[in-house]
Amino acid sequence: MLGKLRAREEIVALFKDGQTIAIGGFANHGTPNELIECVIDSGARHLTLVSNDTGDANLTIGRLVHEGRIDKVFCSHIGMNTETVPLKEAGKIDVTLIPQGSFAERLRCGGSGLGGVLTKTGLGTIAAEGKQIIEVAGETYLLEPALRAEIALVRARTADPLGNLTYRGTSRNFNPLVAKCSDLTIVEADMMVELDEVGLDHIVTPGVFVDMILAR
Amino acid sequence: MLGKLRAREEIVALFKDGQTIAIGGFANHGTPNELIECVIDSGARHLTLVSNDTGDANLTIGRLVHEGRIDKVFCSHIGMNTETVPLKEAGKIDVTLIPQGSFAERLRCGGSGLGGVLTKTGLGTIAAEGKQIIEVAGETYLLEPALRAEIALVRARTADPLGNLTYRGTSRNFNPLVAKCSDLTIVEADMMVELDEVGLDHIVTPGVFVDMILAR
Amino acid sequence: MDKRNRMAKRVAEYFKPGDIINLGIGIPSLCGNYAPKGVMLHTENGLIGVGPASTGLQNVESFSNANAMRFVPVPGSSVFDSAESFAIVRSGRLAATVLGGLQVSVKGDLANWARPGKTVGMGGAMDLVNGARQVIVTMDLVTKTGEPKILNECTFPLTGKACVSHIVTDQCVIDVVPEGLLLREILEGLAPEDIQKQVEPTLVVAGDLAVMAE
Amino acid sequence: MDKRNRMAKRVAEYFKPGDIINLGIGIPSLCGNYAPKGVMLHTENGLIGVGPASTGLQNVESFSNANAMRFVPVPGSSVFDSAESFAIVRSGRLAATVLGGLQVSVKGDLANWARPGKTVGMGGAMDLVNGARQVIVTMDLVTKTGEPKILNECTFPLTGKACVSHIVTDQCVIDVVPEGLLLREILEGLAPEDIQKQVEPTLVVAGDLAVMAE
Repeated sequence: MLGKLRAREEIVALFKDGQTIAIGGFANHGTPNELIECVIDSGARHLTLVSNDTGDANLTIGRLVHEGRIDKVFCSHIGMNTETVPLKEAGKIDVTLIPQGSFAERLRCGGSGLGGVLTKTGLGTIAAEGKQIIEVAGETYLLEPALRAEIALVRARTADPLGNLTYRGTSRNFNPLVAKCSDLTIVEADMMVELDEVGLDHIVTPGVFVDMILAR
Repeated sequence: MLGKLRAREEIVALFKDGQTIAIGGFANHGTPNELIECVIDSGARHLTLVSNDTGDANLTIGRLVHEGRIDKVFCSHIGMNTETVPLKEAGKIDVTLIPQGSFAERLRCGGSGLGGVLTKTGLGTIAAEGKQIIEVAGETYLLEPALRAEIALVRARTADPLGNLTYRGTSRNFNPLVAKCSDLTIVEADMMVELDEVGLDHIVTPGVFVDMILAR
Repeated sequence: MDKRNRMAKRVAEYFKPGDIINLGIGIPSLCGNYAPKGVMLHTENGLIGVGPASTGLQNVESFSNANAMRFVPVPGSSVFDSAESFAIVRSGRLAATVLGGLQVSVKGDLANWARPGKTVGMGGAMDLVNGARQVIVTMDLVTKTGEPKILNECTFPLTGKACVSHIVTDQCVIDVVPEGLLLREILEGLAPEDIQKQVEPTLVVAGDLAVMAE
Repeated sequence: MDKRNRMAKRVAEYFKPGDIINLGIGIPSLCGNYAPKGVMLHTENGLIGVGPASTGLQNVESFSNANAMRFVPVPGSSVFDSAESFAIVRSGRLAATVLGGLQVSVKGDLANWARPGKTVGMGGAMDLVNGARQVIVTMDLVTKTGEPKILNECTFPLTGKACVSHIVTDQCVIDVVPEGLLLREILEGLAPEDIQKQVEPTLVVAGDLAVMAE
């Protein structure tokens, strides 16, 4: 039973300039806020962010925008963040907008050894620009390619020492997908539990996807 | 709150000659055995079966082969069933073999409004025959198209009146995928529970996918 | 009843018990108040069973809808991740999605997420209009400056093509049908010509044109 | 120790604490008995944490591995559906998969699921050899009738191309390397020539050729 708990300093030291970081959460809810502060404390810059949104100005994921750490974003919208919008319009942050369901599938593909999925979402819109169009059984689909990151930051409700995770309510959102899509997965859990405390049928993210858990 | 419980006679009456029926389970485990008996009692013939395997001879899913109801099978293997193998070799059952992980994804696509997924599994093997080869970001993938059925038979551990389902252990297997991939989803549950009895975070298949539950 | 609630109430007439519905922000978010018993609300961030706004100890981060409103789940709720949420959306499991609109075309194309040069994100709207069995747009018939929003062709970036089922406006109800746009209901005191002059395409007037409830 | 257990024990030397491993039927299924503490076993029908065979009240349908053996899950087990199970497989989360083999080619192609005209199904094998970080084949060096199983080209239907990492046989251990097949260990009393004459491709003999434990 190898422990996955890691001290904050050890986690802070992992972040480097230019990395691609995927972060769970939806509109400031279910975001790994302590791990986001670790990124800020690392001093890493020129990051590419993969997350559903950029939170509110200087809140949750928005902290990274506020601190000037983000060069690029892959997301489904930035509208809530009054700092991201002008940065995008000024060309200071490169934002790639992806329909939310396609964004979820792209993360899932990236984390599941799949190259992409075929969807009808976005056909005939600017979301289809630059994408392959594929015919299957007489139907037309857009090919949405897999999306991966170097580091994933995940917010869980509970984690056991092996990294088996559960989530609470709508805080689950993109977290189980983010947990799969990266080379290194780091978890912030509200609560540590013992092995089997939550019951094996209730585990949502198996520990095999988790590399480290923030100790606190 | 519309009840989804249906009497056995009502369910037996749904099966017709020539239908495509998807069935959950893996090697006789987690199979909806009472619903399989409903298919037999319906008298329906010339069925297409979509299931990981055909069980053992005259057991679980193998009951349908034994009773001569199956013309075609989409599955990952038939090797355990001493009745299916000679029927295939004699050309009496048309068997399409699909790698198990690709089979799971094809069901998931069929149930998720997706046209297919890209995988490397099966490249350079007979599993690639007749399939599209797609390039994404310089990598080569096999396109595995969505698979759907007309009726899905699902085995659950618990069902609530809205059809929210949980599963136990490895009886889960293909059941949550089968539950999504069909026009009509019928569930056999070991136990009926009240709304919220298992907790909303523990539901594995949301009731939105379930049309009917076998009353017993 | 104010205009917004009147429109929301009219939209909710499309709902039937057992339906699972997704509601957008603005007027659509009011439709839940008028839904028949047995309708459940889906929120794309991962739950079926959105209930009333929460207060006190129940006001927790873990039950928030896509508009960041905190709520109490109703009995029989279920939770899932974003991939499963959109599997529900794309596969036609939602009886309807209700959204605001910037423009709707005669063919039922919808533009509701961006103005030219102002693209801050489509969120889940493109999946919702692609997947829900009915796409109900509720919006004022014309812009604040009196420009038509129902057009021959949308000029703003599209959310989806040929996806709209019904348009519920402050003055009328219009269905998108193979023949074009069918005027089904108008407010008491208005004539079909009053509506026609505020839209670009030529409307088909229903033989059984009804009065829209005040 | 009998031959089968000796081969299984040798395979288990590739496992490290923390590894998640998938074991096929036959000799591979014995490898768990020799795995170091901290290794967990994945079964593709949807669980990590396969434990000992179950008896009595614990012998239930709901804990069965892919070979239909009923077991008791170990502490820290987790359950998932078949799609998630193969997401784990394809994405390289398994440290190794151990499988039997019918034929292995000099390039590491594997045929282990079918003989010509006898195709009863690949099950999960094609996904496993595509996704696991190491593919360990354990098989007798030759067939029961003495024909070589390590060939220049496989003649049986392939499970996967260029996928095999290690071959553990009853007589030797061979690694698949860019230069071809590297003979790493042989049983006491055998010479490299004894192995060479039982395989089709020319073997590269390791400079530090070791003795394989009896």
